[in-house]
Amino acid sequence: MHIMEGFLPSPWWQIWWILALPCLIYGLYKLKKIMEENREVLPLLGVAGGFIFVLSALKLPSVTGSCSHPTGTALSAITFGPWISAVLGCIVLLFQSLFLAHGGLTTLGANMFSMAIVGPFIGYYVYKGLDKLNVNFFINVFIAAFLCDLVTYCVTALELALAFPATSGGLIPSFAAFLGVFAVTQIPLAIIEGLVFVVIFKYIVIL
Amino acid sequence: MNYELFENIAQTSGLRDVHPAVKLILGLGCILISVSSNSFLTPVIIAVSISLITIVLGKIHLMFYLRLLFIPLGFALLSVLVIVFIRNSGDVLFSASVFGWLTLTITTGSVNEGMLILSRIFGGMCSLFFISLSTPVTEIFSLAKKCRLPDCFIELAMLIYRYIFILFEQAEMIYQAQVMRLGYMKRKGSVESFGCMAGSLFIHSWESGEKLLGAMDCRCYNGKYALLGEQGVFFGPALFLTILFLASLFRIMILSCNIQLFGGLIT
Amino acid sequence: MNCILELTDLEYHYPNGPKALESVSLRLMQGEKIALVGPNGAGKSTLLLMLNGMLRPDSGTVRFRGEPISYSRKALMNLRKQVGFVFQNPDHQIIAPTVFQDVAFGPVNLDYTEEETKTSVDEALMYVGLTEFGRRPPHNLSGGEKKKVAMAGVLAMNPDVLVFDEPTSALDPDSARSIMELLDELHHAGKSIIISTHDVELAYTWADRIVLMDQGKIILCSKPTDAFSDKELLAEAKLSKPVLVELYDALCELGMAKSEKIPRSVLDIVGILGMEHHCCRGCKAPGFIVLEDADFLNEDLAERIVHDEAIQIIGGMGSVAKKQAKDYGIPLTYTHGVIDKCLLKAISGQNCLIITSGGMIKRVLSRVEEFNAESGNTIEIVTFDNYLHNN
Amino acid sequence: MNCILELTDLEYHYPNGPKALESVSLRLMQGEKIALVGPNGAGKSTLLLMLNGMLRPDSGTVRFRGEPISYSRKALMNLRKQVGFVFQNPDHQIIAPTVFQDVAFGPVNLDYTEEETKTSVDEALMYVGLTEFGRRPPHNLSGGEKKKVAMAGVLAMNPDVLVFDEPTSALDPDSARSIMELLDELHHAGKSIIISTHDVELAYTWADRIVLMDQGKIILCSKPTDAFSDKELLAEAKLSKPVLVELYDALCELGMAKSEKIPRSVLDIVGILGMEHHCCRGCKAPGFIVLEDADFLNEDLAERIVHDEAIQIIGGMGSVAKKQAKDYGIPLTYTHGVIDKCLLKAISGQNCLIITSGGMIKRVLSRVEEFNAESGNTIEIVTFDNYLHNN
Repeated sequence: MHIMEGFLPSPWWQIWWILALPCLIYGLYKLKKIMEENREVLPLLGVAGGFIFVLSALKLPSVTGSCSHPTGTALSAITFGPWISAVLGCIVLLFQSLFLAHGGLTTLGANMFSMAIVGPFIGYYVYKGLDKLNVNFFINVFIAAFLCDLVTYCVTALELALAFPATSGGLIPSFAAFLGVFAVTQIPLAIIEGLVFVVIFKYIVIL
Repeated sequence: MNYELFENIAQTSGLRDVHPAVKLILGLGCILISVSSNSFLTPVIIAVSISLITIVLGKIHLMFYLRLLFIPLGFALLSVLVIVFIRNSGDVLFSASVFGWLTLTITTGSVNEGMLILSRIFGGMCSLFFISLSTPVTEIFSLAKKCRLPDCFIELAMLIYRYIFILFEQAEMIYQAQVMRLGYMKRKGSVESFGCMAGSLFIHSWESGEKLLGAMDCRCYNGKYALLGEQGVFFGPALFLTILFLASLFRIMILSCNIQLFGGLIT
Repeated sequence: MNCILELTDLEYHYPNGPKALESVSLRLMQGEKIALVGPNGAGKSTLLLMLNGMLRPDSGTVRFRGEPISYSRKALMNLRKQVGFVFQNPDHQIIAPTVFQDVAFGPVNLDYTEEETKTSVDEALMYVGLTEFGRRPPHNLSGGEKKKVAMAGVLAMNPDVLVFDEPTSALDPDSARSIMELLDELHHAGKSIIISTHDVELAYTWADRIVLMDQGKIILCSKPTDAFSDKELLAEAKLSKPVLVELYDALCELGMAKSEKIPRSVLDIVGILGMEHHCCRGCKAPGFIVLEDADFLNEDLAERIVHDEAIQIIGGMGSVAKKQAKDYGIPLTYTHGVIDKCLLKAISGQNCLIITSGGMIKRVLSRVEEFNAESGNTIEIVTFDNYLHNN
Repeated sequence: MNCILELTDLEYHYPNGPKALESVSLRLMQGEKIALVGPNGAGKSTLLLMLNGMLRPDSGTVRFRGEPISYSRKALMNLRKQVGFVFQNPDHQIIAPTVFQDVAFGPVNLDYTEEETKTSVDEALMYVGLTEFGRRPPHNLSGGEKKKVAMAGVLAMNPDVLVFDEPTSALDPDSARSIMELLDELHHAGKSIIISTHDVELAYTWADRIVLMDQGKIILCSKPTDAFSDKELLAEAKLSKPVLVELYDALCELGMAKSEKIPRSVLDIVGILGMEHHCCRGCKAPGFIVLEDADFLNEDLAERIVHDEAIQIIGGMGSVAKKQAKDYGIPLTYTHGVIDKCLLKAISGQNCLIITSGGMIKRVLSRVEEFNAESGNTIEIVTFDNYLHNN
């Protein structure tokens, strides 16, 4: 779920940019270090980024309405770790806003924070944690991808609620309202994304 | 599937030869004024004027552009609806009780705010469309390089850019092949089909990545990538007009900051 | 003959693109082989995608068995079951992790029972000669094998019309030949086939009708010999003449050939030159051609074939014949272009045996008859039974 | 002639795979054109990847200009600058978001200055005829254009040896022809070229030497006419004879041709048949061929060429000649296979003009001389200056 251009008023869009930037910069620092050790990683990251974009640009079956599509970031989180995912996610989000009008430039900070930072972090650590607990690989992938999506959606709702708290009751009712309105599309979407990733990983494992 | 990436249109835009910096200043300037505006008036003016620039100067089909405006509609309407119901202030215009426990109220203040947000979204989106439809990302790369963004960031972005198009074509082919063999016809199995496509695409991508590495090596890859090609000509009058345009919008924004649908200020 | 697919005045342009098709009209008859020929970007693939409703024309109608296509979900499903489409690049079509699963994709979507699915997949795999490949993952098959899997995937739905986009592109000559033979066999089994290609030589020898395309328009639709002798049209479509036509033209210009019949094969050229120079006919006693139905082949007959010294050349046509020959240990001299090659050998005095089956037997008879009539030769065809009696 | 690349007893197998190369030895001479021919999976690509050190053989040595390759990073970089490799699929090779950036990739990594980079990129783009494409993104180019960009990317590094993996695969005939002409031009400019292909006809007419490969082994390495007349070897490599060779064999078998020289073009066949039947020589007065150096072309000459009624056919060879002809408004009858086509026209009594430049002038002279000697014709070549004087 992307926040559209123009939706977040000042100072909120600036705040999210300021929160997202350090993560991006640290990600870039990490990326640079990895590339110095092993330059072969660049082409693979490039292709992975392309893959995430394309995946997110394809409309999922059976979810109608709105611009709902998989975030795809779970994939990079599991394979490359959360910091690199922040960089990849940032580039992909930028291209999404420019090529598909999904998201925007002022709201890029907020979208980055939810989709390229918090989501992948949760996905990654859940995946690592469950992996340690010897949970079945595919169930693990499902949960990680599902949570990655779900958390992204919750954070987005929170971002919206912070910018527009309810006149009566403040943050909580507003958060609930945004959460509820988008639940119709986002929860099925998260489940489907989880399933899709299971199929993808099944495919990869078989080959 | 039939996706139309804006990039392809930008490559043939009527504004292709204007220096990308001018276009970015115009687009970003409009976005910022739009977001900062306190009245719905300025964003609406921006939406209309920048759309005209995109359509007339950029030579974009009118019908195509109108269809684009539907993209933000779903998100915008839902979110604005929430705002209209939860941000009450001023006189009550409408109130109804649903399910017995939930009372939905609309007030002049909330309508004003909803209007404002909606207009900002359209002002912002139209400005974003302007950038997307007139400035190829290939030129933004050059600009980014001049702005001293880190090399590894730009290089990665360029590679992703290239692969977006390659993989898109493949995804489209695979999807078509599945449809021809009656995939996606029923809900049951659609997710499976989609997963299969994504998985197969992933394998393709991975192989491409490995081949790419070889191709780069074949051409003496030494850790260097970015190099600027020719740029659009820097056109002084265009910059002047842009700044004039932005300045007048800024003026309008300040003058119109108190204009609301139902009078009254947003606090 | 019935008209299976009929396109009338199709116009199409891709969103924000230039026109891809311009007033295109075409009829595909039951049991016909059509080749669309033209340079890249001529609109060949776009036209093919119209045939099974993947693209919807801006204007004009597509009729299937006389009925205009309705683009409802259900109608499309029915249409696509009957008009099978094989992609240029099998990598885009084959996506399941095993060959069996991939071929079963269509049948499963058609709600076949497990039993039916298995039968149709097995049949399709047998047809393309990959019976033992069912459990293998497709990604380490060769290019030709992948193409065959892609074909099997479509055949498993048992369509009436087969559409092939560049069936031989990127294949080595051997794989390309075996794909083209499969197409021939499917044709003999009664399917209507339409292919797109930019291989002029291939289209020239294979198709019943050639459709020349350029810049979204059909610039010619006629018999191969007519299509490829029009120099201006070929230049317009940026194609070159098939080598044999070029040679023939050069010979005509020099006064070395006069026959009205444009050659379609090496055999035809030899015939033309022979007629002209009165050298081929009569200077050697021609051999004869023995015809054997592969379905009646047995060990005893095979034994006799192998040891018969009067027969120098053995050709096998079709997958059944080749399989039989292999099983009974009959060494095949030719496995492709069999009729023409045997005729060539026959006129130079050698005796040939052709093993084939089904509809292809008729094909042999008619081709030999036609050749005799045209070239003035008298190559005899005898069935194997008669041959055995006479010896 | 110097030996540029020499492979001795190469053995290679992919990790976990079967043997891909088995005792492969091959020498590539300065200025030679070699074609590797064989079915898919014969090891052609593997062999090519050895040439610039992309793969390292399990055993055996690769020598470049007499020195064994060292696989250090720096040595490899130096090698790859001199041995340019063009991939089969340009999508795998084109990396950057614009044509200019992509072609500049090699030069930039070779630490050329910005000035040098720009010059070499411009030159390379001019060479392939894509000067105005610099700012375009590669994804909306056609297949042939992409291939040319990939070539330009390699040419910008100015290598001595060019390696092409399947240069014409998946291209339509027109694009394939223009790629092959580029190869010819590069060859005339002194580059050594090695290509892999499974297009028998292409290899037959283009190469100086044919290397037949099958199952990782080189099974034959000889002149095209020898390579493609060995029936058993061809069958082993699952290839078929080129059409012209097949025709020639049939004619020989029927006693209609006896010449010892196996034909490589339609012209050769016509020559052979003409010799045999004493019909082509003498029955018409042959025309002549006028040769004009494209570098000396000017408006005045162009004017005279266009209006000269004695010249019926005009052919242009090479990118310079074609560009000049276009600039001066000279209509070209032939733009490919020019010499042979003009010779064919000349023996049937028409006069031709060939516009070309550089090393290709010599090519025309030697080909005509060779043809005259072989066929007994007496086609005259005059330079344009002489032609003007005589008229």
